[in-house]
Amino acid sequence: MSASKPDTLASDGAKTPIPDTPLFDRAGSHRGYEMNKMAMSLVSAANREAFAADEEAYLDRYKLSPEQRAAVLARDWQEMVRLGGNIFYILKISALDPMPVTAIGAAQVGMEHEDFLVERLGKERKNG
Amino acid sequence: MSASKPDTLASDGAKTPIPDTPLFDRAGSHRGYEMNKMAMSLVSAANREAFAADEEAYLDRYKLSPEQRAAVLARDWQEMVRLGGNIFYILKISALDPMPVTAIGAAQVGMEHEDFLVERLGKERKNG
Amino acid sequence: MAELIGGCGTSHVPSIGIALDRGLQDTPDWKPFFDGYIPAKQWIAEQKPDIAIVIFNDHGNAFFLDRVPTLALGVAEEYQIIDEGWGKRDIPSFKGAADFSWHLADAMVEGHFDPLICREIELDHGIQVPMELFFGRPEEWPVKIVPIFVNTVQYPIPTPQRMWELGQLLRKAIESWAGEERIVVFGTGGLTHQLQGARAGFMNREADKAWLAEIGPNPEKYRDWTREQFVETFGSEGAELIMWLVMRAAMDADVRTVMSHYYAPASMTGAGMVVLENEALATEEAA
Amino acid sequence: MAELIGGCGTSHVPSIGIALDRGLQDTPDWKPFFDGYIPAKQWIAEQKPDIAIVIFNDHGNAFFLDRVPTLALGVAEEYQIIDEGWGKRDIPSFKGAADFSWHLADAMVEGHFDPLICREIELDHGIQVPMELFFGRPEEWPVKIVPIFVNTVQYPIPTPQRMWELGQLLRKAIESWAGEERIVVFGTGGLTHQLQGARAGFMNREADKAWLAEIGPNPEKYRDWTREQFVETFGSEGAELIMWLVMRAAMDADVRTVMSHYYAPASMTGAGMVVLENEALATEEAA
Ligand SMILES: [Fe+3]
Ligand SMILES: [Fe+3]
Repeated sequence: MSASKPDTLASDGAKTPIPDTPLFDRAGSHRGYEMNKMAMSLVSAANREAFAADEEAYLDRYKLSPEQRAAVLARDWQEMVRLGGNIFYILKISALDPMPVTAIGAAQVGMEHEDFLVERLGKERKNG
Repeated sequence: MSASKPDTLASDGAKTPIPDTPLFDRAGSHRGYEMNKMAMSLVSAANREAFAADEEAYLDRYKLSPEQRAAVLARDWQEMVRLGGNIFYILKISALDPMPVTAIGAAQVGMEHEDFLVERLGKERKNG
Repeated sequence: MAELIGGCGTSHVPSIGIALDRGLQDTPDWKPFFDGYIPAKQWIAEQKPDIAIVIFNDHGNAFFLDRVPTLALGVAEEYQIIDEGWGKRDIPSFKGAADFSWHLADAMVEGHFDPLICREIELDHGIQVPMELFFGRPEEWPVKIVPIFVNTVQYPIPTPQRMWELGQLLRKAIESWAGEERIVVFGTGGLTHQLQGARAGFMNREADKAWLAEIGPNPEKYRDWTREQFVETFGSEGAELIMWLVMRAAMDADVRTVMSHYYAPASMTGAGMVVLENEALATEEAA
Repeated sequence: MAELIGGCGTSHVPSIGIALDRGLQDTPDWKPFFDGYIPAKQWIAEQKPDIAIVIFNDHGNAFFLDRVPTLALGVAEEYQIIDEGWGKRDIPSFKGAADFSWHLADAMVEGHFDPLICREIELDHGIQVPMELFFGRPEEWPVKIVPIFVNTVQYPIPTPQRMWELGQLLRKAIESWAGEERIVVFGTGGLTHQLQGARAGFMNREADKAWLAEIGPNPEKYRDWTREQFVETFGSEGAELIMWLVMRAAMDADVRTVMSHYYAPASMTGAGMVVLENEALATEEAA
């Protein structure tokens, strides 16, 4: 890629695709808005308690699509991102039942966690 | 004033005074912060009702200085501005017992309303 | 390519909206003011713009002092009317030209502007009143809007030169837009007013009239002014006039002043408007 | 006149903060990473800066998508630690260098930047972690801060060239500041990481090491890159590295790379730092 190439990475990230790299652009931000808003609300301890106590009821407070709702309930990270979830927001959902961000990364790729750590991140295999 | 004069009108408006013209700068914004926040809250109908029902109790929700508190209760517009009130915020207090903005202007100057309308704004005298 | 059909400058005094709400248009205080806008309404009805880009300032309604954006851009599909403390006014909400707004967001960021990008925001009299003055009180607004918010409340406010640059960028964004829409640009605010301090009620009819006469043919004069000059000449709140420079800079160097109107005082403010067309456009239409 | 004592680039990965919270510094996964920062801590303890200007991005904590500032500037007297969803971390709040912040607000607006000016805002790991890496875990932070927030979450994000301009402006603001403070500038974020999509876990150790080696002597290379190049080379979240360009542009053309450190992966991220001093300063001290 040469420096003289014009910079076109704008609100329509899809216009200049970089392989396997979804950009959080206008379309994604729009698609994921309610789901990300719900996730953002979990920065409040009271909201985390309400979520933990009754996830279904908590989700009723927001206008998630049925697909988004199912993805959140199933902690399907790949699907959440596909439906407009942005990692920085949806990560807050993971605080409720803690899991490492690398496991969310592995889910993005559809790999086993251990394989992801070794093959993508270059760590040593622990359970050979 | 020549165009070549450097533009120094910054967050310290007092540095380049224009006669009788308080600029809402850093110091004013800081001084008036809580009073303006209280006034801003009156954009909600519920808050307006609470304010109307019991002004003293409503003001307790905010950290006004005793001087600011007295100025608000007395609808002393000149004093409110001196204490950091910005017209666009404190104007909302006037919605509770409606008065024209020109009367607030007159209060700034310390003139009778009618005199202000005639002498400053150039209107015809009605009650000659 | 989208077409820039003209640029309008206009006051946005809240009392104008109140006068409309109370049906005071034909009272002696208000009739001369509103009558002056009749040709402007005719002009815009004939021009049939699809998009109105409106440069204005929020007056402590959508933004508080906790976080003051120097420049903000609306990218919403819809904008609700905000309650400024007197209840929500009974006028229609605004539809946003969201596609153009995002195009403008891209152009601004690529062109070294740093807007606050607003997907959810309500609008105050700063934009309501200009729309009412030009479009009356329709059931639905006949244009979609692109709101551009400029901080004119808390110092530092942007310089006249920055406003000019923003107008130039706006023009480039209009010209690089693939849509076929007819676009009008509004610069709003002013004219002379000062609401605070011992100079409250300051009126400068001469300066107001000079502004209306010169903003078309001789805008460089004002572009080169300091912020002090705006405050001194037009009053502390009259410095809002810097926002007309965005509109003016979006137009060609050569414009025709199609009409202008002045009335003072509207409430405590010198009030009026100007409608500009690019000379090239005027010539083309005549041919 | 204030003195610019140096520029630091550093990762701000949240897992670093978590490792500190859990006392994992000496575990095999983390020890090599933290050990690399020991000289940086020594350097800054000797330099005794009074003010740290920190360029970072909020990660969906202080800002939601309703209103995304392209650039924001903190002007507060104090900044609290924000709850990112795991509870508020037990580290001290930050004191703001409010006088310098307002000076910078003036310089930015006068210099045609359009910041969101923030008087009330809480800070996330993007600034916490760099402070912890350089200053450890004191009872109170030994410097006052000036936080500069850059949008790197929602597109459009600012261009590398705009970041460079911001650094140049920052330098001018430091030089025009009447105070006697010793000032350090931090560019934060990166290095390689991608948290989303099928390329998640992307690591580019070669590019990370080249960045650390070249950001001092050859920054023009990166200044001239497109945003695409940053995303492609460093991953979608690794494009945060544009923020180091602000720090780099605030320094002289000729700098000395006092130290650098690289470790990967820290969690899912290439992690490390660089400390730069102006050559002129280094020469002066040696004399
Ligand atoms: Fe206004
Ligand atoms: Fe980050």
